[in-house]
Amino acid sequence: MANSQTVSFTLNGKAVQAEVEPRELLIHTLRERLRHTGPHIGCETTHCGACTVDIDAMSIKSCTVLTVQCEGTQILTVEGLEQNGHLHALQEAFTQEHALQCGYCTPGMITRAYRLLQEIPQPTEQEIRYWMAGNLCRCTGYQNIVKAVQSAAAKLAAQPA
Amino acid sequence: MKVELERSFPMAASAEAVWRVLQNVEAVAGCMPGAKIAERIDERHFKGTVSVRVGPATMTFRGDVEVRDVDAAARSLRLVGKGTDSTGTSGASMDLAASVQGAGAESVLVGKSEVAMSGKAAAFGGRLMNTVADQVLKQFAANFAALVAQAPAESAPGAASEAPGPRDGASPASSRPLNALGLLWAIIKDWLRGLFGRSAA
Amino acid sequence: MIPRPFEYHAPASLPDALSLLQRYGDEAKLLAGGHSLLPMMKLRFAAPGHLIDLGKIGELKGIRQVGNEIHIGAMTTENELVWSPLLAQKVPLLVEGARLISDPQVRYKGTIGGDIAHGDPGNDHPALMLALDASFVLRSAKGERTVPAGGFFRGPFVTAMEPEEVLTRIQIPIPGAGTGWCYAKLKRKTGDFATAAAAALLRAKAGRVEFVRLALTNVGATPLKAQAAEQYLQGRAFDDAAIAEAARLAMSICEPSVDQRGDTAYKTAMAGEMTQRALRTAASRSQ
Amino acid sequence: MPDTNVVARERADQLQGMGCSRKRKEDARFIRGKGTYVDDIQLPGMLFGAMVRSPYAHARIKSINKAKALAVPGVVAVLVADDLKPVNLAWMPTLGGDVQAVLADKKVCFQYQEVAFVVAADRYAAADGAEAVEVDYEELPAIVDPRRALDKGAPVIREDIADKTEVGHGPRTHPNHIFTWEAGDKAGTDAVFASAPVTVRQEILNPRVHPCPLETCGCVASFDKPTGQLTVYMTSQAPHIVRTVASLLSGIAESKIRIVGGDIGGGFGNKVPVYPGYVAAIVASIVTGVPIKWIESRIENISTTGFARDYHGVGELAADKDGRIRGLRFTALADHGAFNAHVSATKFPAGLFSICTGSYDIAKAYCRVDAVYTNKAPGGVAYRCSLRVTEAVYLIERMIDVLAQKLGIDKAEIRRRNFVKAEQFPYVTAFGWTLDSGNYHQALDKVLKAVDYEALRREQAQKRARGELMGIGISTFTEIVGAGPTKACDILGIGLFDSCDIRVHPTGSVIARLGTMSQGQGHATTYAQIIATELGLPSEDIQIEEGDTDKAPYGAGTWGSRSTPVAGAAAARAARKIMDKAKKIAAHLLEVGEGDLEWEVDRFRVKGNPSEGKTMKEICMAAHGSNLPAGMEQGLNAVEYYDPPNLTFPFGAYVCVVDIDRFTGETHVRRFYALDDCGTRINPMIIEGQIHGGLTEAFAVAMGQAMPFDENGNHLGNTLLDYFLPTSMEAPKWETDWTVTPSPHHPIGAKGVAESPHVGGIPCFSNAVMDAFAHLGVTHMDMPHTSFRVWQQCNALGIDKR
Repeated sequence: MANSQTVSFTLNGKAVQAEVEPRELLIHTLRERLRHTGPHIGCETTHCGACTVDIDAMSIKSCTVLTVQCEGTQILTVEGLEQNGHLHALQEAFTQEHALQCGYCTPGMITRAYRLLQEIPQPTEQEIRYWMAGNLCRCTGYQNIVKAVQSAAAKLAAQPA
Repeated sequence: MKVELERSFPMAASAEAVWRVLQNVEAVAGCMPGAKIAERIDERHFKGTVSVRVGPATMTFRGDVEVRDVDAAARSLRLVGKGTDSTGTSGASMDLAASVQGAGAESVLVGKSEVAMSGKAAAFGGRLMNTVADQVLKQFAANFAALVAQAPAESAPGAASEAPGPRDGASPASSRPLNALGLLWAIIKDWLRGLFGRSAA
Repeated sequence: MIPRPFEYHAPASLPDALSLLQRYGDEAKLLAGGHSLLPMMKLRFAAPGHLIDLGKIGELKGIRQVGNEIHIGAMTTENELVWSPLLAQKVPLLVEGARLISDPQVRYKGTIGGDIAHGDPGNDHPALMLALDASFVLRSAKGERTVPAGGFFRGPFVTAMEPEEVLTRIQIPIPGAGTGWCYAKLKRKTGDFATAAAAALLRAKAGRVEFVRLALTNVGATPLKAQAAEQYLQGRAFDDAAIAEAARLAMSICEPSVDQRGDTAYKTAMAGEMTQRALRTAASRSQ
Repeated sequence: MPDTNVVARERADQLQGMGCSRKRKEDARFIRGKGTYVDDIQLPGMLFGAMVRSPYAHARIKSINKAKALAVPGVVAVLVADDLKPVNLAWMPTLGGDVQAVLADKKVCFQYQEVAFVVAADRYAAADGAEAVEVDYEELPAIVDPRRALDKGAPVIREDIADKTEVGHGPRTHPNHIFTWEAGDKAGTDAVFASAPVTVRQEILNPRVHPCPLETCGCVASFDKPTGQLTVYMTSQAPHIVRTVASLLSGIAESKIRIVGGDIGGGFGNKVPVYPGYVAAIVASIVTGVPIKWIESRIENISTTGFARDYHGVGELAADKDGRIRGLRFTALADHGAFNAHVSATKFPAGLFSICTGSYDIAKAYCRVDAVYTNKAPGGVAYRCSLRVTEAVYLIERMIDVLAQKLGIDKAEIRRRNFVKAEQFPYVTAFGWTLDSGNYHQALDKVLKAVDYEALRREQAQKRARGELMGIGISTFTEIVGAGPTKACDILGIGLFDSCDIRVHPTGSVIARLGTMSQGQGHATTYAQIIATELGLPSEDIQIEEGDTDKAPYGAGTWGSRSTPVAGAAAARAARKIMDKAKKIAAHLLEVGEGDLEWEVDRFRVKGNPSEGKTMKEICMAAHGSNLPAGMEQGLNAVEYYDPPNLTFPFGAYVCVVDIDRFTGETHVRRFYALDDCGTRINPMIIEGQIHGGLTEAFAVAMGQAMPFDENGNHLGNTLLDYFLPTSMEAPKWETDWTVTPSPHHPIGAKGVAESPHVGGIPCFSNAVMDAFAHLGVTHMDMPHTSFRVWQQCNALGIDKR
């Protein structure tokens, strides 16, 4: 591979390395080299949000980031939300509130919502709609997604810290 | 995605002199903004490129330039350029009819251009074709004026009736890449706008 | 949708970035947030031979107050602007503007410097900068210079920056106490550019306009400073007639291009409407 | 002794059968990011394919030079039309009775048409290779406006069939003409119009839109040379039909072809047709002997695969002074693009357009559709509806408002006056459809009461007095879904039946396989609920499988809301076959006659002796043992191929309230109340989710979606920046409601629901926007109602000035 280089970062808590060309996009490294196919590809103009992952505590569209930019970063994908056999409250809530249908936007949605709840633990409906607007869904009309984020927020708030 | 425009440009030389220059087909072809004549097929056909560079965006159209309808009596000819960009995803064509009018030391170059865009170029920038066509003509006239200015004042008798043929030396404009206000800037601007709907570079 | 191959450079310091920029000149492109450049590269409209990533240069980040000015590092992200308590207190116009830019994910990555340096009249910061009388600090290997926003935007994607220069800092004079603000933006949907938008600062005393700044987004080849409208309002009683006339003056300088958002008539009318919204809201926030 | 009824109810709840809001089985993998979509598939040695596409809408291909592309590192092969001819695959049959170029043969007929297929080691090399293919085009004049297609001397788009007198649907009158289809009583209808006291006429466009599922189309084709087995993982809503087409095309025996649907990221009609990319990938795999992946980009998806609508309609109604409609005359000019690739039943080239009499009792009706070729992408798929039903319902629901405005009759009242009455069902329409069941008055009255319609009209009057724009839209639609009776509906000769194969295991767990293909509808959950109730076995133990043609029985797939009406019926009937056998076994075990048994939730009981009985689980085990009635085979399995006697006709009543800013044209949907009647409700949670989604897609179509072209056929809006997909900020909030009017001919009385909100929602939004301008004499504006276009109306009326 022309002028390829080794990039190291932490993926869902595990140290990983990838040998990539500078032009390789993170979404392709995650999906095709590291076999994390949770993040999806829905467009090429950074609009759909299906490829959303969490990089150093930021929600990022991984189709618009070069893997070489991620040297030394902490990356979280939907695959990393389940902790020792326990689903994250958001994962539970998405099922309970019927916040997904075809499931294609779901990993990006949940990963984005995860970061949102870190920054705004108890968002209002309008706040959820505003802060989730970078993720497109064609199936649900968002109404149940909003409900799911709210119920997950309530559940997390109830948990002893 | 076609637009037509007609403009007149005063020339600081006699119609006769301007027409002589106008028949320097290869050089005149080079007056097409941003154009570069790469290869001469015959006296009427050339291969060349038109390159555009604005901000971070670059595009190069590869294609043919043909000289048509050379009319010595009317002092008019047509330059027809057609090309596809290097990625094969856009097409561009321009039909430029140029004629020289007027008597005396001053003359007027009348240019009529039709510019058409296809593919991504049209999808993301075609709506600004008017501006573009206008730019094409202005640049063409400016390049041509420069060509006229550097042309030898006198010429061999009967030169005007000579069959048009290529001469040495490309036009001063030929190798000049387009600046930001040149051909197609508007299109590029809209690619950036239309395509890359983002806020920060 | 894959970029062409290129060399990637991630300088750790500004001097390193500047020397790389000098070395590769035309071949090089600066990578800030990358949310304009990378999509262009993916669609192969842009194919720089060298990409110089400014992401690792700490000195280009941060928001601080220096005297009567707010200094913002060029690599400060939109999201950092949105959440900045200092800006919320001193330059709320910038917070309101940043909140209306693109979408949440893009705001984590997109930078104020990239938005400005790109020179896209559709971007929001240029008009905000004009309204705020901001100035830009440009560095090159040769040295540093400061350019006022007023003279910075030359044409679509054309700015006063030289190829070997880097925009390092944005300097914004803190608006006087009691100054009202508003960024009124009409867009088709989240993530879209403005159909038209207006940035306004306004301070009124006893019903008269004491201070006003007004700038427009995406209705011309560059962001537009609505000077005639400003001059008209200056010292005048702030009433419906004055607002309407200011809007008319603002519309008179618009030369929008036609696209899927609308035709010239609509975009010009919307520039006027956004001007009215921005002025009214700014006035209501003025004390 | 406990009250047996209470106990029975508890046992019924434990089954999680029909009527309960059971959580979805499929969610478990999706919320973990463990779905298996086609682009997730990686096979050993797999190569990646990329398309080279035409920048021109109409051009001759003078030459194609592969040399530079083949020199690109990683590029393995470059396929062009001439490479496909030896294997006879340069052209493929469409589901519309036409043929379509797999790779352009000598000329391109629409922008972004497939010209060459580059196969390379990965998608990066493929992209480099595609860019390096040099194609020399000679541009030709393009036809973009369908109204120009049949002009004398119009450029001939399809030279390959220029002298064909028909392309599957009757005689052609022009090289660019595809078919003319008509239905109803023309003479009788004309007579009604000639004598009617009132007539109205309105040109109404259903613009070209795209279903735009979040996942684009794609496939992984894997041909195994030693076994001659072809496996194709693909995004298909109809895997079995695709397998048949693939076999007809390639000559490979159908039994050697395996189509696997996997998980699909939404379809909405976009994933029904067979696309050149699939065929190119299959050929490339046969040629190279290794698996080939082809995945569309979003630009390719919007520009080339499966557009919908593009119906240029004219609506006419004839009525009495009191608003009673006496006659209906609808025509449409259909733009099918460069190839007739829309998905239509052979006998219905204009789909089910003749449902256009809607919910109304109209004596005389006539409709006609003329389809033409243009230099645009082929397609004309059914975007979340049965084919051409959205177009039909949009026309009638808009026209009845136009009539109401002309007569000054309230828009709810005029509907009441024209509804088919509850006692008229089953009702045969003027076009011959038998509406199975309905109660339209009840539905509308319930909705009007819920939103306090009278109060809304009073508020509107006050607002109008103040010069403000408020609109109240009503839509009382009737859908037609569940194609369909095979006597009426077939594709390529294949009847539109569907199937279910149920296998009950000794322990009482079940695997059921069906011929449909979920793209998010939740089949794994709802089919299990049907079977659970029918068999008295817990839905948790019922495994549903679809989409793998090696496993599932043949079916026509999931589109046109046919899954529940057809495959759902097959599931119920297969289960009943099992129950018949189970009852015999129970009687045998209990040593009583079948007549002495009664069924209760999950067991047969002996009448008059409640303690005596056999649970279904006991019967399952027994069915695999030795103690069976004489001559009975072991096992408890059944297969049902269901050919429905009729389609089903879901209906609904919607009300939409909008506030419009006359200075900017911004339209705010203040309220949307949707009542749907889909007959028996299997899973209320999933039904409501489907309605939320359908309404949101209707909102997108009505308020923003359209595919703009310039006069040369250049696509001017094929990215997600311009093509409107609402985000959580734009999407309105939905209020849902229901009535239940079971279908008399469906085994469980269910009708199908997913498409109703799309079909019924679009006219509701338009009617609301138009109603906001009704007092100003505006009768119609074409979709989409963007701020720009609404402002243009305000500007034309001079109401946009302060």
